[in-house]
Amino acid sequence: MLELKQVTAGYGKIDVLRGVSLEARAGEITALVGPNGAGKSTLLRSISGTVVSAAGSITFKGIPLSGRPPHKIASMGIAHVQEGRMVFGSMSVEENLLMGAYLKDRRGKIKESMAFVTGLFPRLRERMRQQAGTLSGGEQQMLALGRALMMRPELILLDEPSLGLAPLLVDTIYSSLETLNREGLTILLVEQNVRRALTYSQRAYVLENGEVILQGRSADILVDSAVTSAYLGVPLEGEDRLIRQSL
Amino acid sequence: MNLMIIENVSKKFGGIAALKNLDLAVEKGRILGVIGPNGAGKTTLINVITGYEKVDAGKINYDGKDISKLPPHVRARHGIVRTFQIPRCFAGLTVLENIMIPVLLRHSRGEAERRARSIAERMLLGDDLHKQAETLPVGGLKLLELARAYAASPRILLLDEPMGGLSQDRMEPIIRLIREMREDGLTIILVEHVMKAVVALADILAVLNFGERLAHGRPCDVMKLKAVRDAYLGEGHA
Amino acid sequence: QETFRIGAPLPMTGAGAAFGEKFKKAYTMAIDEINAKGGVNGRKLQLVIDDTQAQPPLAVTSVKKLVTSDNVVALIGGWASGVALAVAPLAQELRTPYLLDHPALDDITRQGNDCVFRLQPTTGMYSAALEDFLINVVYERQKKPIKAAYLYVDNAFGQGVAKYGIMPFFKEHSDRFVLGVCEAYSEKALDYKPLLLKVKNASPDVIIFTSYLTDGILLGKQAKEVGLTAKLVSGTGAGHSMQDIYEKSGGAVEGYFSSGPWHGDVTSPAWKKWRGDWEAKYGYPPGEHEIEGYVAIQVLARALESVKSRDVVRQREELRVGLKRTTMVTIFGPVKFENFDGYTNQNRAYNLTALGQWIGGKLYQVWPKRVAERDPKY
Amino acid sequence: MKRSSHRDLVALLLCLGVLSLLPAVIDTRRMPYLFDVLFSVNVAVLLASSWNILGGFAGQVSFGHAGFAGIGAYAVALLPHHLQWSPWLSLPFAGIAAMIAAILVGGIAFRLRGPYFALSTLALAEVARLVVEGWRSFTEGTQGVVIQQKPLYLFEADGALFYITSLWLAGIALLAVITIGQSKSRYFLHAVGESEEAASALGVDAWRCKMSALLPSAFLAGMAGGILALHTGFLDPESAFSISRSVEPIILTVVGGIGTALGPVVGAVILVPACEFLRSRFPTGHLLLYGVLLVVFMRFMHGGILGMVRRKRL
Amino acid sequence: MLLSSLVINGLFTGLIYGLIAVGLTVIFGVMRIINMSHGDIVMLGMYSAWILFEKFGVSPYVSMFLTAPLFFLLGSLIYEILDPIPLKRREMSSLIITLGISFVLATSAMLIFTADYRTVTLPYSQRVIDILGTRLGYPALISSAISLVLMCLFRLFLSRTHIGRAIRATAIDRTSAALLGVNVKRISQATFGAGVVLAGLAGGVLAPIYYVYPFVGSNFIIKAFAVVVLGGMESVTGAIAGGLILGVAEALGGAFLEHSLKDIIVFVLFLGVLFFRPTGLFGGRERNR
Ligand SMILES: Nc1ncnc2c1ncn2[C@@H]1O[C@H](COP(=O)(O)OP(=O)(O)OP(=O)(O)O)[C@@H](O)[C@H]1O
Ligand SMILES: Nc1ncnc2c1ncn2[C@@H]1O[C@H](COP(=O)(O)OP(=O)(O)OP(=O)(O)O)[C@@H](O)[C@H]1O
Ligand SMILES: [Mg+2]
Ligand SMILES: [Mg+2]
Repeated sequence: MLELKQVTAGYGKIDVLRGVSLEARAGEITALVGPNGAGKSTLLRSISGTVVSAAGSITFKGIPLSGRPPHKIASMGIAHVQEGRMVFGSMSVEENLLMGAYLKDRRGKIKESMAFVTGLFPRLRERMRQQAGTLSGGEQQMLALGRALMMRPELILLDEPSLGLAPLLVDTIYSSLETLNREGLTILLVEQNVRRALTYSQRAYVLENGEVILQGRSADILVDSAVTSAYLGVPLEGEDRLIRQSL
Repeated sequence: MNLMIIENVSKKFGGIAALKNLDLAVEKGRILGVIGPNGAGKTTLINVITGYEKVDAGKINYDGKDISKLPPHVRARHGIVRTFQIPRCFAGLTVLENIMIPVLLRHSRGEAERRARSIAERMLLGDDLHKQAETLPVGGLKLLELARAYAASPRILLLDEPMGGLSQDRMEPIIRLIREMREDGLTIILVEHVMKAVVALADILAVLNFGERLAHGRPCDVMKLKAVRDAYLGEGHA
Repeated sequence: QETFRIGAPLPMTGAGAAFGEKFKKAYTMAIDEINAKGGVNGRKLQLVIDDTQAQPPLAVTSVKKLVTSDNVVALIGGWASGVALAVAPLAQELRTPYLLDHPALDDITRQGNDCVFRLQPTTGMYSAALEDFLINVVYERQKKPIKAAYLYVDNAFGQGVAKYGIMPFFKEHSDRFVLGVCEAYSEKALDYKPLLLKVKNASPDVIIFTSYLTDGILLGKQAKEVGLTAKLVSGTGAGHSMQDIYEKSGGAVEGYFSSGPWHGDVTSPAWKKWRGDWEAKYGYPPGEHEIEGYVAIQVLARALESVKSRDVVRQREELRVGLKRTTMVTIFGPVKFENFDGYTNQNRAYNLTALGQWIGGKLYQVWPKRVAERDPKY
Repeated sequence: MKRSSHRDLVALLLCLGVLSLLPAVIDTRRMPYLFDVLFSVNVAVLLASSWNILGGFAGQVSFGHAGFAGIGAYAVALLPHHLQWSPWLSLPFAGIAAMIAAILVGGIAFRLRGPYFALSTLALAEVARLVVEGWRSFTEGTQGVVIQQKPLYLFEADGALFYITSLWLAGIALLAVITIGQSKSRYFLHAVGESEEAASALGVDAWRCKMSALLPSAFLAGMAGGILALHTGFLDPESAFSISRSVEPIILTVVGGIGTALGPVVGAVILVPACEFLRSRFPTGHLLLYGVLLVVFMRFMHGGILGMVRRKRL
Repeated sequence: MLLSSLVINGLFTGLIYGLIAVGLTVIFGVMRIINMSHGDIVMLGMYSAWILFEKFGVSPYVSMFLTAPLFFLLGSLIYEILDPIPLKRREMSSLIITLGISFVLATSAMLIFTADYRTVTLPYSQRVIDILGTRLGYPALISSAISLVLMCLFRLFLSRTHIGRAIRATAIDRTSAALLGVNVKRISQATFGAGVVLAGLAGGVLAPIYYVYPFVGSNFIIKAFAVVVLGGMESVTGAIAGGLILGVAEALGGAFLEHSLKDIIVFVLFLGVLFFRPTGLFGGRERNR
């Protein structure tokens, strides 16, 4: 569905991505992991058009995306949830959600989308009239995600969706993502919680220093011991025991 | 000995009670972990302790004195230093300059630069010293937030989700670093959703829910509680 | 030099630009006429305008440029009193004759500057005819103390009329007149109704305004709107004696009086001819500014006749002496610069003011009796 | 850093010294207009640098510098008016009066951020103007005050004296800018300008920090207003507090390069004579040309002249 | 009696202040551009009303809507100048650019229309209506009513329509808005156009009750700023409230203080409000996190 070939992109003169090729297949969840500063967010940005790629090609359903402004790309059915919860702070929660349905052909289904999103995040329903900027960090994250779902996208780019969310809620979100995915939503997921990302995705890419150093089926990568130690981290002393005790 | 005692603190926003008659205490040289569902009032707690929000009722005792009337910068000078959940770097300054700001309050420029450099090294920011802060990725910003707060010579450090967004290769050294800080006598209040870090760091754990204290005690005890699991952890959290 | 250059620091841009434009037209017309007749002593006159934006600090720079870089033989105009207050001492310092044709604040010719001349009456004189009318007609008819209200624009001109004209009058005649509401108002307000309501509330017999044009228009319109009436409403020249105030207020000032400088004998053939020439050239009837500007150039031209030397510094001194000696009669009335009552080089002949009244869209001179075109409607 | 600060200082003094000799070379009496324009440039540098301290270094964009300049001007005008002093002697009081006003302003306006701050300073300047207009018995109101330009001791109050005084005042302003630019407080100012919350979380007293920029800024603006009033010889509220006096330093600084010590100088040296040239050449149309100049300039050089010439931070 | 008259009168004038300020609010709120040429655009609005009235006898209350597209075009053109400037620089650069535009507009008007003062005198200019014992002229009444309607409509437009919400969203965060499918450049341009149209309309309602000359813009710019800040930038409701407060404060101040000092009341009130609500009456507040 989405295909990147040898994409080079960056800010000013500095290239952050250096010849990245990647594919997100229709109906799949594709995970993108890697250390801080690897260029994961930059990659998502170059897909959604907020960073202009310098070389290479990006195609969505066979249509080239390079050179298109972000709003055009959005109207093709690609939603991008940025890192850092960029909600419209001085607008109400409801208005934020309605903004998700800004595109003309999405406006017809506002009611259903709204019901779906508030079903997913009941907290948002309680806070419909609250100013988005006064929500707690996690609430804002829910709103950002909900707003993107209001777009009814075909492909959603998620930049660390679990950041700042309580564990219980992370579970909820991931199971909803799974459901959505089963209903046909294609997902490209950037996540620091590598174990979780690999568990829920079908395919995964590991990005380091702007290059793809590893790719394959998520399940395979999850059991690769080299990757496990580098990206999942060795358990800290006592950690295992504590966690086991607490469960 | 308790360094910070929060007594019966309440804070309302319109109809929403962000904190309700909250009692908490942190012992000197210990790490108090604070967890709780989103919107439970954790950030609000940090805001009232550091003076960014006024309490509606209750007392905040620090080192034997009530500080609830002092403005934020005075509290900071008394050693109560925080980080922000959403990083607030000085966008136009470099990483090094960002860290130098609090040091400059006490030292000459040369000395400040020296100290800032060494802090940056310890906080894994050594390669980014001369980058403009606004160009840092999320992970870098989190580190910068922490480094800057540490540079302000805190006696008690209030960390609002310092680990969120950090990759594994950084989280582990940072956890180690925070432990070292505690060993140097620093008191820490750690608000965090990354359970791995909470478990690894907290001496005492407090769980907030709807602005109230749901549980309090040793992490392993607290995390076993059904109420905590239902409200916060869920089942497969690790 | 083959020409006599005359420097005019004027507001060509900014809020006073309308006035700068009026004087520019007046000067140009007079100079063109003089030059068409061969100039003065065979030398043509040339006008050099510099924009002051009616800001004294800019005017100072302007004048220095006009005097030292453009080598003007005289300065003229200035429009606003504030600017003239800054220009006058500078003209004195640079020993360049400065002929004021409009700035009216008394203080300008009271500083003993022998290079500064003023053609027109001072603010203190504007209300003379009105005062005369108030005592001899209004009071005589009523025979009991008369309640008055006075509103004046808060700038140098308004303050001048208030301080040297209206207020001393009411103080002196406090047995016959009671001045109730007496206020300065800001010139650029959108809404004067609160002020007018306050006046209405005091129900005075006599209302006096000292206004420019725009504020005068709004005051007239809005007085109608709030239903403010009195036995006598009068302006003191400036805005209230300009044709525009009648037309642009939609006739709201019908019946208003206006006490101001005598604009010459408006019935004389010379005046009528000039008025015709002006309308032919510019397409609208001249008002006080146009007459003042036009006459000022004529006065300068007459005085320049006594200038013989070629060196501009000497010329200026000769011109100063020439102005001092000038006695002439213009369409605006007689001109002679005298020292009296603390004034220096002030045209005393203009100590004559007249009271006009707007009747049917025209300002008729109605008082004093000697110069009246018709009887006042009172 | 130490060495560079010495170098800047020496360069500045050298420039001032050389420029001070100008009246010895060119007779001011023969070319008062030239010296008037130079005086205007100096005052513009003074005012713009003063604005730059607050707007460029502390990130607090003020729309109210006319207020400080006006208060300074009135100090110069009223002290001699009421106490029969030499107006020259009252010149320092221009700065002091403005500084006193600044303490009041800071108390009110520093609660506000960004455009709210900017526009509240505009309002404060208006309040100052209205007070001066209303307090007639003390200030002569809208009628204005004439300032007798008595000579200063042995010197005559001529173009040379004004030129040199304004030159050195501008020099002092630059010195202040350079000092601040090379001191620690530069960092604090910048930090507070970017995020007050973050700065105070680290122990920086944002209010005092901003005040430490406002006070010198107000002092210098007061001096600018003072010397300008002295030069004009007449003062009225309309021109003393004219909004264009608030706007001019912003134009000069932004066009020259905001937040750089030389920005205001470059802006003033280019724009003031250009403006004067246009005004004297095209008495009616000059503002049109000036407007076009500004638009074209900023459209293509949005970083200011210095920003284009060299990309130097802070 | 006097008091009620003053208040009613102040409210009506306040509505006009509100309309003058709304355009400024919108442009500031969305673009973070302090449009220094706002007053001059009001001036153009007044001139166009005057011209159409003098030459073709069209009432300003009609012509203001006829010329609205031209003002939209003007606004879009001005935006074209500003658009290429990087966002970070825009705040200061746009200040200078719009100031330059202000000079250009005022001087052009002077060269075209001369510096003379002009007024529009409608056939019913002198007609007066009595509202609760307060006499109000027809033009003042109509102007205020139109202002109120326009502001309310615009407010509804911003809060109830998709485009309106997109305008506000763009104001807050351009990138996020773009990612939701908003063409931010077009929206910004349209918003600037709308702000300029509102200024032009303000000129239309002012024409019958005020006078116009090329530099008249400076007469209301400070007041307009005061209204914008008082209400809280970017809030239309705030602009309405700010205008009303200003109108009433002026009316009372003008009656109980000397008229020329009435503005002291206005500005002291203004500063007082800001002191307690640093982001204006209806301004948004960000929380600390
Ligand atoms: N606006 C910018 N200007 C210049 N450089 C930038 C900018 N944004 C990011 N970078 C640089 O690009 C590199 C990659 O950043 P990116 O945000 O894509 O990383 P990331 O993989 O998402 O990291 P994280 O996990 O911390 O979010 C970093 O080195 C960063 O410094
Ligand atoms: N200014 C405000 N106005 C209204 N509600 C507010 C305000 N500030 C906070 N709240 C509400 O108070 C509650 C507590 O917020 P707080 O930020 O303290 O939560 P938190 O525990 O830090 O959550 P998270 O883990 O998501 O960051 C939230 O429901 C939030 O919406
Ligand atoms: Mg990232
Ligand atoms: Mg929080």
